[in-house]
Amino acid sequence: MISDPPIFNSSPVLEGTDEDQLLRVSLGPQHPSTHGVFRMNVELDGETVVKLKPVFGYLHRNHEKIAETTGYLGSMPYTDRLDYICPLSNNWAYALSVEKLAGIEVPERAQHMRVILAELTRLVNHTAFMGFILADMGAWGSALMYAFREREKILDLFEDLTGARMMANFMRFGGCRNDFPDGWDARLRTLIDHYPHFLDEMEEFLLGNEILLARTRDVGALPKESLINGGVTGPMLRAAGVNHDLRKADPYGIYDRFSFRIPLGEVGDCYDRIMIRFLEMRESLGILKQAAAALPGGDFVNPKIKIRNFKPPVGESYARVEGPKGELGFYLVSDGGPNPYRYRVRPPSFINLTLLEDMCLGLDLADVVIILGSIDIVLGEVDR
Amino acid sequence: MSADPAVVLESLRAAIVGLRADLRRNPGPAAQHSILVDPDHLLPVMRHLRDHCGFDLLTNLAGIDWPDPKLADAVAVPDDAGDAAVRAAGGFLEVVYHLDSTKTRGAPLVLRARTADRSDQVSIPSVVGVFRSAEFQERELFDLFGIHFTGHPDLRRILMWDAFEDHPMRKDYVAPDDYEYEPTPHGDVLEKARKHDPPKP
Amino acid sequence: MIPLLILAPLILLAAVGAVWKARPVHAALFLALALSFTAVLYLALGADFIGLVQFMVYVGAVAVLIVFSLLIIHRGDESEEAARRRRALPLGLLCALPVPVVILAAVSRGAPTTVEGAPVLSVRQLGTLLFTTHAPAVIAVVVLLTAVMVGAALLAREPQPDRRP
Amino acid sequence: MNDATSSPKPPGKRWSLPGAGLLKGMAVTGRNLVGSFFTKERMTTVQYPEQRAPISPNFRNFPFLVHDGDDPDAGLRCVACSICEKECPPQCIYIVLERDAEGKSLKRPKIFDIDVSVCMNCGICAEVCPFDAIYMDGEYELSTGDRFEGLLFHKERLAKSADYHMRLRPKEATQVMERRKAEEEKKAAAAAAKAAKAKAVKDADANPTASANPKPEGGEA
Amino acid sequence: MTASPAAVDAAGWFAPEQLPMLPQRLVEHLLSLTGAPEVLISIAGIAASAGTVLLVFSSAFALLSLIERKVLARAQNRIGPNRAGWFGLLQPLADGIKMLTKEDVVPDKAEKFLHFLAPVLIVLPAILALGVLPYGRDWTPLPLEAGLLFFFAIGALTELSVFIAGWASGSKFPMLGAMRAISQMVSYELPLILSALGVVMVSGTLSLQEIAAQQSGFHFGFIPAWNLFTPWGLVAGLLFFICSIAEANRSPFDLPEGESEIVAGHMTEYSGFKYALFFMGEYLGLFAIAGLGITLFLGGWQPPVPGLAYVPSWVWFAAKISVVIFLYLWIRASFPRLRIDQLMRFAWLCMIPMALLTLPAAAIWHFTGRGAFSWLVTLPLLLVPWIILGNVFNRRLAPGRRRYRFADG
Repeated sequence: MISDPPIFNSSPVLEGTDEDQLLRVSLGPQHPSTHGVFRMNVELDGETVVKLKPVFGYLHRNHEKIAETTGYLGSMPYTDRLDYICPLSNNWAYALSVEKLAGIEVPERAQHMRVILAELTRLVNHTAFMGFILADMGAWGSALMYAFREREKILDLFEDLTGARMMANFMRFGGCRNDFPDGWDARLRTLIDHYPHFLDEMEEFLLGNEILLARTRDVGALPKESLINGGVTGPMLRAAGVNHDLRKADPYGIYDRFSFRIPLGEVGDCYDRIMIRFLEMRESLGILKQAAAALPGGDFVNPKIKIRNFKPPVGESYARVEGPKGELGFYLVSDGGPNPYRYRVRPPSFINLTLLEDMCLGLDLADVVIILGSIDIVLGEVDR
Repeated sequence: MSADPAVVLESLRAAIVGLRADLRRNPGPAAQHSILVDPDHLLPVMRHLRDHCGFDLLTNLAGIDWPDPKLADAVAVPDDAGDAAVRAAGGFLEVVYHLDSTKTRGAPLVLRARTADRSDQVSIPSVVGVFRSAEFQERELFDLFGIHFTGHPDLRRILMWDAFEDHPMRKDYVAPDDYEYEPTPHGDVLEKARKHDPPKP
Repeated sequence: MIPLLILAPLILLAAVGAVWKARPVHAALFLALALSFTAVLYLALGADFIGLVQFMVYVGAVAVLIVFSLLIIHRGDESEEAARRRRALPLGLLCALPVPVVILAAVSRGAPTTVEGAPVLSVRQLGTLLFTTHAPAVIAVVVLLTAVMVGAALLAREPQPDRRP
Repeated sequence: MNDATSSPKPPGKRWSLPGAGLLKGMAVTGRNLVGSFFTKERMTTVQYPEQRAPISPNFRNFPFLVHDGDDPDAGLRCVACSICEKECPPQCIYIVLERDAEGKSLKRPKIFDIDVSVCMNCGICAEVCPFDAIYMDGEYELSTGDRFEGLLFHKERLAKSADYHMRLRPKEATQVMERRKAEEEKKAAAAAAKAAKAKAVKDADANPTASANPKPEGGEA
Repeated sequence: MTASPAAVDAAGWFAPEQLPMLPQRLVEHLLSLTGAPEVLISIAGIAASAGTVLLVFSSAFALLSLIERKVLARAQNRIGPNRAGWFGLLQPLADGIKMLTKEDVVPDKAEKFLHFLAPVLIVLPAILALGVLPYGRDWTPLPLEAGLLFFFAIGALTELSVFIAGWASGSKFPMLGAMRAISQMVSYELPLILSALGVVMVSGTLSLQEIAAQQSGFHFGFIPAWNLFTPWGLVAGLLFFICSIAEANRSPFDLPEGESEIVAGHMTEYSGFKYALFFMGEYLGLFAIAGLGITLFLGGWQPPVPGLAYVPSWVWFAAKISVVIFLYLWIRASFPRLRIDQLMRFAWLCMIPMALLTLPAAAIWHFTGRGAFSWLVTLPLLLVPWIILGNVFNRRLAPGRRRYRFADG
């Protein structure tokens, strides 16, 4: 029986601080390391954080209202703009939800293509994360440039396949928009073989570094129960040791055919989160190898589904995908018309921020930056 | 405990005496059936689900605005057996909860709670006391739908700026066109589009 | 003599500034200015070692620490500070009265104003002197200083609540 | 859950030379520093104005209208059916059908504007167009000084020849060409068949008794 | 500097070895021809030698700002500025013009005069400190008898100026930056001076020319007799190098302007040429501290290899200072930043004890005959505590090994 969590009292000022000595600082919305237009009203006693209030809404464009006045297909390019670092996993989550809503089944080749693209997106996201977390710590962009050099190779693959490096708009209801161009899966295999060199180089650069150990050990750790209760999902949750990965917990696509493992940490501080993302990258490479090997022939989209005035039957559906940042879900309610009646996005970055204040209380301003970096938020998804 | 609503409903009825809740069938092929719970019983139901039924992760809160209840009952079909808490003629606001479990595998459990009507009685008890993850999501529903969550520690607008009055996600929301207007033909493209398929009432 | 004529009024001005200024930080900076001018005075008189040590110790350490403590307690309402200063003026003048009297007495009795004949010591000789003939005095000072250091550290360490989770 | 307690590098091992991790970090930057002079694979910088990175054939930027033959106005494939205008998510296409004097549609767009400041080059218009009239362009140097007129592409600027499309995307263009040729033949065959049937009916009128047509002709294809 | 020598050995002036003194001698020679009074000639001579130092080091500052960006770029697989001029050589000029033409914004809550004074006070000590370093065999612009003491005395002024910059800007981030800067500089000045003390003890003098001169000669023919190649000198040199990074506010210790946390620290409210002055102060301070490090531990202008006598001495000084500066750039490209309390703990718990240890080690090394035997005695005395201290420090910081389990259930 978990006792009720410390109900969030609106001003949890730490004991032992007199009011007038506080320094009120607003970190953001225009700040070098808030990963976008995100603002935190921080009250500091000297260097220690006494109170931290996140402020959202700077990038809010009411994506869900736009979806209610656009057709099902028209919303697909908008899902690229949710978490613009991993557009293909957003597309897949939306396509999965519409397929469940309309009962469409997906041919074999498309399922394999989707797994390949989702795991490539996970590599892109975690590689960029390594670069950003080091830049937040002040390593002047060296790790950032190595990470982006490798990320560009994957984005070139996306550009050849979908037409755009990031704004893929590639999944359709029942499969994908077009097939692999010739020579694409050969280049995919060379990328998979070459990627571990980059991972070894980054691990050598990152994990033994005493300064990094000092900066990330025991910073922003929370017990397992309050993380689960706070709705945290994704690498942050697994870093605390909770075995909850949707690819295994609620299998979708054809993940149950591939053998891969879920890395779990122990303490759940920033160091574990970095380490978990490293191990996840290695697992993704394993999945990619198996999926690329088992890629069947056949059509890449379900031919029976027509693109224009697509009207799913009345009903609702909630489908979710294990995105690189956590559980990305789409809840659709259809009233039989061409536009969805209600279109709700379950944003992992937004909900992972619920416990930001609990992690930062009592730590320094420099730790707040690292903790925010380790949560890995993208403002397109937080503000929708 | 498996996420099948029927089984969960039985365990809830056993645990909470005089529970007003019924099973709602999802007509679409997704077949994700849900349990409609009366707002007064929401907190005990949530506490029971978290402590005894193992649903410890509240992943998603979705708000839906139902101006006409018939459409709501078309999407979440009440089976006649249950003592359907049939609404009066007016519309209402609805909150859909998706509860997941980190211990057992499977799809999430779907719960629904409905307000009395769309204008003044729009309050639903806040579940932040039971699931801390609902805190920001409830603030978002308050901001975009106007559903008032009683017992929420810090109910403020989260996405819109504080001076904003209306609730944008309501079906009858009219977007203010007070921003400066750029004279591009795009303007009449919007008019043309509005003629093609006018937004539903 | 010329450097003395130039530097003395400067030191006086800086000292008055240090006393007169309402804002504590300005006062501290004027104090640092006064001390650095005295260091320049030592250098002008050829005592290199003393001048550099004076500059290093006073401006480098004392002034910085005063300023640092001011930075920590950066709340300070300067408004009623000026009023208090008005009331203290007569008392201050009264105490300052004997100083010009002593100076005038010394100058009228023809105290030597020049400085020749003072032994010019090189750093090496100074070092050997300090650690041979005056060794016990140096050791006493060292012990005293360490005691003061340890005392200050203990006093400053008010029980900080360890806030690390 | 098998607890394979293995981790690639046991960080914080029992006795480590302090500072060794830092030196390893410097070794990595050093290797990159030296490597950047030798292994070309590390240096990915493209000096833009002088060198240009080749765009991939599948790259899509703003759309363009395809016209057969060389006269952009006559050979335009677009029949102003405005399906793309309805399907475009941000509503940035604006089509006005050209009608002749007494209002009969000439199956040609009088005005075809794309507001490029709104278009997000998602490619849905190219996907839903049944007449292969609109495809995504590969040209990306479109900067202009004027925010309103400069970013509003009219029909003249959008129209490009079919062989430009062939040069831009050879594989896709050839498929389109074959499909159009196949339709041409089918339509020609249908027209021929219809013409033959009309001739046959005419013959029948000329000599009604000669050959009563055994079975009434179905609607033409 | 002696009065102007007779014209006959004027040929000597142009020898490569005497090149740095050339401007001073020319000015003095010309003035003496015009028959100006003696005092004026000596003042002009000093001004000329000061002018050479300023000219050389401001051009070196311009070059370093370009080379830093080039080296950082290459370490990150980029090319670095190559648009302005040939290979980017005009980039410093371009930066200078940009800085001059940028509008000089002064926040209204700032103390106007102090806000203006701070950048000047940052550049001043760096230039003064440059005057006292021995650049060649017999050329030191300001040959003081207590040169090292002068260097540290002037160095103490930078803390005051950083505080003025931070406090006078009036807004929050500079205040935080000033707090961090002072606490960092004060706590790293101590190990800096302590590690230099070993050299003073062994060479017995405070004058830098003496220290550099004493490090001549070679052991066993090829190891130069620099202070670095002694057991205590190795550790003291390393400590001095680390503390010099902290004094110059550079990479692992660039907390005062940690831009990912407090935007630009005490320099946030500055723009235009005042911002450029801050950078000039930082880079000249870097040259000064690197120059001092070379003089104390790497034998100033002593040649590293016995054979090359004809190479002028100041070339060796330039070569060594560029190697040390390259080390700074390399470190800047590869280390994240420390947190303020770790920084302080590292200074007080790790640097100062080690620095104190080098003093008895130097004494033991001196009294056991400075030969191979003394190596055997002093080296373990220094290395063992380093290992122990390092591991205790690491274990306290990074307790316990982390195990990661894999669940495929």
